Amino acid sequence: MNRPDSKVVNAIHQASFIKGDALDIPTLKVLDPQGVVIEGAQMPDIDETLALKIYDTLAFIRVFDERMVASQRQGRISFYMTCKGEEAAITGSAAALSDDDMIMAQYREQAALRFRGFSTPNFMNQLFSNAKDLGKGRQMPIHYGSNELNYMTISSPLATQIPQAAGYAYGQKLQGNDALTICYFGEGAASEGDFHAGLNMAAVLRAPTIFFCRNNGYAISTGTDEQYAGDGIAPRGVGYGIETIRVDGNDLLAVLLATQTAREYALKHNKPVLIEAMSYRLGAHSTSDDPSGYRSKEEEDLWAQIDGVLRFKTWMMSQGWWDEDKDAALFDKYRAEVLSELKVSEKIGAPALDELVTDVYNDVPKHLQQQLSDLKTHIAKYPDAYPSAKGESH
Amino acid sequence: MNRPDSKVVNAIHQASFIKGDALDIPTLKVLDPQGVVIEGAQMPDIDETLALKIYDTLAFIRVFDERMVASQRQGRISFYMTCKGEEAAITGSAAALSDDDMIMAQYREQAALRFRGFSTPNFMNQLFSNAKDLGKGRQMPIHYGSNELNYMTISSPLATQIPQAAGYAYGQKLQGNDALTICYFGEGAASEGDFHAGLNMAAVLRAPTIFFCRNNGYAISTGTDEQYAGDGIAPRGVGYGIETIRVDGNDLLAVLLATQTAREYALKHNKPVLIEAMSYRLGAHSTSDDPSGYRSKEEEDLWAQIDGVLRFKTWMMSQGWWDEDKDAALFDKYRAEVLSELKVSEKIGAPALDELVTDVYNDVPKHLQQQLSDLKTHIAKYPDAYPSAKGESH
Amino acid sequence: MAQMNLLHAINSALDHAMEENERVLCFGEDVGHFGGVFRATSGLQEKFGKDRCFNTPLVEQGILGFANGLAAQGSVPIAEIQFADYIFPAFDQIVNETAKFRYRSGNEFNVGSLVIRTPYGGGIAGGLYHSQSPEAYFTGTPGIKVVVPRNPYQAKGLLTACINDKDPVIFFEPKRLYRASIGEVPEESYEIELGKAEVVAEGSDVTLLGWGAQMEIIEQACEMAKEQGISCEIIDLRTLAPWDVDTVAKSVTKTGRLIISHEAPITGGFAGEISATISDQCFLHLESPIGRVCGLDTPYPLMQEKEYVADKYKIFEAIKASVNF
Amino acid sequence: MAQMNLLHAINSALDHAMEENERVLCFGEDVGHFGGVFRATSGLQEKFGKDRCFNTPLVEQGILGFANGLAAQGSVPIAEIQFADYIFPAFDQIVNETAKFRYRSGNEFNVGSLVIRTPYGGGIAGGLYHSQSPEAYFTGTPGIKVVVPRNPYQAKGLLTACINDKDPVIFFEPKRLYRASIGEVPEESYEIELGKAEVVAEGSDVTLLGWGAQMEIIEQACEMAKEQGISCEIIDLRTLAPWDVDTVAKSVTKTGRLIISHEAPITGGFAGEISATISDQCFLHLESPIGRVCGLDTPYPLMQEKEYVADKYKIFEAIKASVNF
Ligand SMILES: Cc1ncc(C[n+]2csc(CCOP(=O)(O)OP(=O)(O)O)c2C)c(N)n1
Ligand SMILES: Cc1ncc(C[n+]2csc(CCOP(=O)(O)OP(=O)(O)O)c2C)c(N)n1
Ligand SMILES: [Mg+2]
Ligand SMILES: [Mg+2]
Repeated sequence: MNRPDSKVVNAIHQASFIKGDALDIPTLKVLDPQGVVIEGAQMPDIDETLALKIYDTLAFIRVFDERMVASQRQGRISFYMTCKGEEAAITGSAAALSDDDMIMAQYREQAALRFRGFSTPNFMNQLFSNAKDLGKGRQMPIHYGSNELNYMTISSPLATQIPQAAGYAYGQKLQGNDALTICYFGEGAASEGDFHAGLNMAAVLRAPTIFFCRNNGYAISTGTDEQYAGDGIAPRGVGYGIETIRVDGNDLLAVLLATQTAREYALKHNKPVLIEAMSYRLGAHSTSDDPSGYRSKEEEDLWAQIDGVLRFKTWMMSQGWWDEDKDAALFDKYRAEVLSELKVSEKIGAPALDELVTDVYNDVPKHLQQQLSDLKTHIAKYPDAYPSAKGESH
Repeated sequence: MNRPDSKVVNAIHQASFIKGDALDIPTLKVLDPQGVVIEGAQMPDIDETLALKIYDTLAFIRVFDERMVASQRQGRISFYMTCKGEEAAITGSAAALSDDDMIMAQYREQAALRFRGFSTPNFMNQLFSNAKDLGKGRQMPIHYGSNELNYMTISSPLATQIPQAAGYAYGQKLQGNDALTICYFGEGAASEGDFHAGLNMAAVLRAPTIFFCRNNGYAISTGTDEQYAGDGIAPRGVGYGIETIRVDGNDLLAVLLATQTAREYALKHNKPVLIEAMSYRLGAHSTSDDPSGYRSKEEEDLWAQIDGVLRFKTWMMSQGWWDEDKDAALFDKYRAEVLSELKVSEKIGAPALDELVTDVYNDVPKHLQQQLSDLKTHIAKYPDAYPSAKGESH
Repeated sequence: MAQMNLLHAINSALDHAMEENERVLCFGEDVGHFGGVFRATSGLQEKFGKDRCFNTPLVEQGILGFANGLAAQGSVPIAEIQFADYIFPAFDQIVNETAKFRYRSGNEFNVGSLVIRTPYGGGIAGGLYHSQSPEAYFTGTPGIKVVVPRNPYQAKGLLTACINDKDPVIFFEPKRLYRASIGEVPEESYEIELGKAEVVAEGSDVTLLGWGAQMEIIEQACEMAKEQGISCEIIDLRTLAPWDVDTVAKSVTKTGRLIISHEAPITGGFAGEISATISDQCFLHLESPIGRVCGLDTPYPLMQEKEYVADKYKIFEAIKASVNF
Repeated sequence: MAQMNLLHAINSALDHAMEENERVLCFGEDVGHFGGVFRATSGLQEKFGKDRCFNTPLVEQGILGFANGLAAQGSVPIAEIQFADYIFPAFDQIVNETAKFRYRSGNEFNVGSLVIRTPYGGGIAGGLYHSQSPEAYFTGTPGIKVVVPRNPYQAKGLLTACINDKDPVIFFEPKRLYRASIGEVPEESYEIELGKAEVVAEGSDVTLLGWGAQMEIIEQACEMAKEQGISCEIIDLRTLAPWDVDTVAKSVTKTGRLIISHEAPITGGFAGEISATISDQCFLHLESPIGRVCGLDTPYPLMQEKEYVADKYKIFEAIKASVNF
C-alpha cells in the first residue's frame, strides 16, 4: 500500500472536496432517436440473422406482455409484470452473450429468456402455475427459470442475485469454460447491501461478471431522486475499480455493442464490468400497481417517443432486412400463438399434491413424509375443501 | 430524470469504458513527514489551547494503550485494542467537532472519547467490567460509551453504526440544533452492506453526517488489496454524490482542517461528507492477534517513521508551545496516573447480580424477574460456584 | 365510532401519533407520496410534510439502521418493511442492534421509541416471498417486543401502545385482513395494553390460542366444534414477546386442553415455545397432548396454498382429537 | 488414529475434502494465508492455492451470496463466518435464498453443495457479540440442515458428511472446545451420518439431551446425579435440523423424563421445539414436565457469564426436580 508521503501520491494543500458529480459519465449511442445510425458511430457485431432473431424476440415480448396484462385483468392469471420500454436494453444485452453464459435476472427480463429459446408454453405454464411449470407451481407468475437455458430461476428478494452472480462467475472462471455470468438488476435494487457486496467481491476476486443495471427511472413509486443523490449507478463502478459504461438503453445497437465489448473484456481479463442502461419503465410496476398516482402521462409519452423497439425496427428496415408486411405478419403470428397457447396452458391441471414436500431437501425427510401422509388422510375427510382432491387446476 | 436523447447528456459513439481508476483522488497534506508546515498550505483553525488539548489527548492515549496491552499480557484484563499509529487521524478529527456532535465510532477511537473528556477511571472501569463501568460490565473491554459525552456505546458488529449515524444526523437536523454526527469506520468495515446503505441514505435524505474512514491498511490480517480493487474508499463518495476528501491520516493538521471544513459544509448544506484518512495500524489488530503472520517488520517501520504524534509534536515545538521537558513531564504524569487508577479500578467489585436482567427492556418483565429470583435461589444452594455469591470482582 | 378496515385503523393510529408528537416519523419504501404499496401511510406526507413521512432508498438494512439511529437520537421512528418476507436483510440491525442497544450500553442509550411495521402472512396467493410469518425469529430474541393485531379495533389500539411504549416493537400486520376485516373503531386515539392476551370467547372443553389473521380461522373452527357440542375457549395472544403466560396457563388449567395455531411452519414456530412452557406449567392439568396446527415444514407454496395452510378443518380435527384423546 | 484438538479435526476434514475434490473451496474473512482467526483453515491456501482458499472482503451477506452462486454453479463452497454472532448480515441470503433455492426452482437449480462453518457459543469471556448460539434461527427454517459436533472425532466425521451431503448445511463449531477438546481422530477421511442422534450413555431414570459444547456440561451433571444414585441417559442430538425425533422419543418412552439443555436463551430456543414434539409423542409416558436448562432471556453478558449460563449445577438441580416430581 502507498505510504501517504510516497512520491506517487497526488497531494493538495488546500481543503477542497472532490465533488459528488466529479465524474461526467457519457452515454454510448449508436442510433439517433429516429433509429438512424449516428455518423461515425462504432457498430456492434451484428448480421441479418442476429438482427432477425433479436426483432423476433422484441415482437414476441411486446405481444406477450400486452396479452398477459389483459389476462390478468380478466382474472385468468393472478399477477404479471411487463418489460415494456426496456425490451431493447434486455434483448440487446442478451444477444451479446453465448448460450453458455449464465443469466441471473431480477424479474423484468423475460425478453432475455425468450432470446435464449424459452417457448411460449414454457412461459404460459409458469404463469398458470400448472403441472408443466418447470418451477412446479411454487412461485408467483413471472418467476421463470430454466437450467437447460442457463437462466437462473427468479427470486423475489431484490439484489440477492448480485453477489450470487459474482460467485457463479468465479466458479465458471475456475472451471475455465470460457463463459461468464450476466446479472440484471434495477436502479432500485442497486441500493441494497447485496449490490455493494456483489460488485466489490467480483472486483477483488476477479469474477468475470457483467453487472447490467436497468435504470428505468422508478422503483415502484420511488423515482431516482429519492433513490440516489449521485449521477446514477455508473459512477459506483469506479468506486469498486470496475470498468464501467453507460449506454442509451433504448438504443439496441448501443446496448449490443456495450455488452459485446464488456463480454470480451471480462473474459479476457477475468474482471467484472458494469453497464448502466438508461431507459424507462413504460408500463406500471406490475399489475398490482397504478402509476398515475406518482407520475405524469406527459413523462410517459416523452419516453414512448424514443421507444427502443421502433428505433431498432427502423434501422432494420434501413438495412433492407425488414418491412411493414413482415412486421404485421409477425405480430399477427404471435398474437395467435399467445392466444392459443394460453388456452392450452390454463387447462393443464395443478402439480401433484406430493410436490408440496419435494425439493425442500434433496430427499424428502421423514417428518415431511409424515406431514404429507397426514395431509392426505385429512384431505380424504374433506374432499370438497381442497382443490387437489377435487382435481381442480386452480 | 434525463431522457437519454436530451441535449444535456454527454454522448459517445465508441464503446469505451470509464476506467476503474478514472478518479485521481489527491491527498490533503499540511505537514511534511518531518512535521514542518508545507509552504502555501492552508492552516486549520487552531490556537495554542486547542493544540495543547490535542497533544494532551495524544500523550494520554499513547501511554494508556501501551500500559493496557501490558495489563492484558499480565492477565489483568481480558482483551485490548490500541489505536497506535492512528491517534492523529482520530484526535485531529474529534478536535474539529462541537461537544454537541454525536460520535459513533467503530472501536479503535478511544482518542476521540478522551478528547471529549472521558476520565481515566471511566476507561479503566469499562476495561475491568466493574460496578462503575457505565456499560454495567456487559461488553468486552474497549466497548466504551457515554451519553453525557455524546459518544455512542461501541457495538462489535461492524458497520452497523454507519446507517445509524445517518439516522441520528437526520434527527439532529429536524431538531435544528446545529449539531451533526461523525461516524468512524475502518476500510474493512466499508465493505459491509451497511456502509452502502448508510452513505446512500445520508446523501438522499440529506443528513449532516461526517463519514470518517480510517484506512489503516488492514482488517485483521486482510490487506487492502484483498479488501477492494479500486482506489480506496474515497471514490465511492462520488458514487453516492457525496463531497469527498482524502487526507494524510498521520498529518494531524490536515485531518483537523479537512474535518473542520467538512463540518461547516455538512451543517450549512445539510449534506454528508466523506473523509478518508490514509494511515496505518501500527499495532496488532487486538491483543488476540499477532501481525507477524501476515506482514513485515519493514513495512511497520516505514510507517512508524511518519508517525502522526511525532509530527504534531514537532510542529507544536516550532510554534514555541511545547518542549521536551514538558513532554517528559506529561508522559510521566500519565504513566503514574494510569498505573494508580488501574490499581483502583481492578479492585472495584462486579456489577450487582440484579443487573443481569435490567435494560433488556425498559422495565424488567415478569419472566425475567422470575428467572432472576430462580437464579438467586439456585446460587444460594451453591454459593461457592458463583462469583456473585462469593463477592468476587471477577 | 366509525367503520374502518384494518388499513384505515393503522393509518388513523399513525395520523394521531404524528399529530400528537412532532418527533414521530414514518418512512420506508414507497411510504411517502404514494402512501405505501398497501396505502397504510396514505395522506401522511401531505399532512405532515416530506421531512416526517418519506420514501427511503430500497435497502431494508439501511431503513432499520437509520431507524435505530433516529430512535437513539430521541426521535420516534416508525419504519415500514414492505413485506415481512423482506425483513431479513435488516435482521442484523434488528437482532444485534435494536434488541441489544439498551442492554449493551448499560442504559446509556436506547432505541425504545422504535416501531417496525410490516405486513405478514398468507392467503393472498403470494407464494414463497409474499406470505411468510417470521414472528418466531423475533420472539426468540430478548430485547424486542412482538405484537400482532387481529382486527381494526385491535390494530389501532395496539399500534398506538407500541408507539408510546418504551421498548422497540415489531408490529406484524395481517395483510390478508387489510381490506377484508372491517369493524367499529373509535375516531380518537386509544391504547390497548401490551403484554396481555385476550380471552376472546369463554369455553370449557379446550383452549384455542392464536394471533393475527389466524384468529378468524380459529373462530370458524370453534363454530364447527360448537355444532358438535364442544365448547372452546379462544385466546388471542396479541403480544407474542414477552407473552402472557398467566392468561394462557389459567385457561388451560381450566380446560385441560390446548391447541395452538399459526401460519408459520410448525417446526421452530412460536407454538413450540408456548407448548413447552404450558406443558411445564400445567403438567398435572393437561388431559391431552397440546396440539399445534400450523403450516407444513416447507417454504410457503403458491398453487398448493389451500392444502398447506392451517385452515379451519385442520383445527377442527385437532379439536376433536384433543377432546377424544 | 492421532490425537487432535477440535480445530485440527476440522482442518483435517477440510484438507481431505479439498484433496479429494478440486471443486471444494474454502473462503471467508481472514481464512486465506492467515488460516482464519482461529486457524481452522491453516495451511490450506499454501497447499491448494489462492484460487481455492482465499480471503473475502469483510461482508457476510456477500460471502453467503457468493457461496450460493458458487454452489448453484456446481462448485462445493465451504464458507466461514468468523463468529456466529456475525451471521445475521447474511440472514437473508441464508433464509430466503439458500433454504429456498431448490424448492422455488422446482429443482431446476440447487445449492445443496454449500456448507457454512461458524464458531458459536459462550464460555470464552466474549460477551454479547462473541458468545451467541443462534441455532434456533435456522432450525426454524425449512430447507437447511443444522449440525453441531461435540468433540474432535464427531467434528471431522460430521463435517465430512456435511460437505458430501446434497443439502446446504450450517455447521456450528463449539469454539470453547476448539483447543480444549482433544481426542483420538482417524487420519483418513470418514463420515458420521447426518440426521441421527447418538445415545452417548445409557441410563434409566431420566434422559438428558443436548448438542455441541453443552454435552460436556451435561456429562458433568450426569456424574453428579450418579453420585446420588440417579441414572441418566445422555443423547447428543448432533443434527438439529431435521432432527432425530425417534431416538429421543424412544429414550423418553423408556425413562419417562427429559431434560434439554442449550446455551441459547430459553424462550424461543430449540429446546422448546423438542419439548413440544416429545410432549406430544410421549404424552402418556412422561412422568414429570420436560425440563429446559438454558441461558436466561437476556443478551449474553460478560461479567455475569457464570451466573447466566446453563452450568452443571443447574442441570443437576433440574435432574433432581424431574426425578422428585
Ligand atoms: C428485498 C426486497 N425489498 C422489497 C421488495 C419489493 N419490491 C419489489 S420490486 C421493487 C422495486 C424495484 O425497483 P427496481 O430495482 O428499480 O426495478 P424495476 O421494478 O424498476 O425494474 C420493490 C421495492 C422486494 N421484492 N425485495
Ligand atoms: C459484522 C462483523 N463481521 C466480522 C467481525 C470481526 N472483526 C472484528 S474487527 C475486524 C476487522 C475490521 O477491519 P477495519 O474495519 O479495517 O478496522 P480496523 O481494525 O483496521 O481498525 C473483523 C473482521 C465483526 N466484528 N463484525
Ligand atoms: Mg427501476
Ligand atoms: Mg482497517
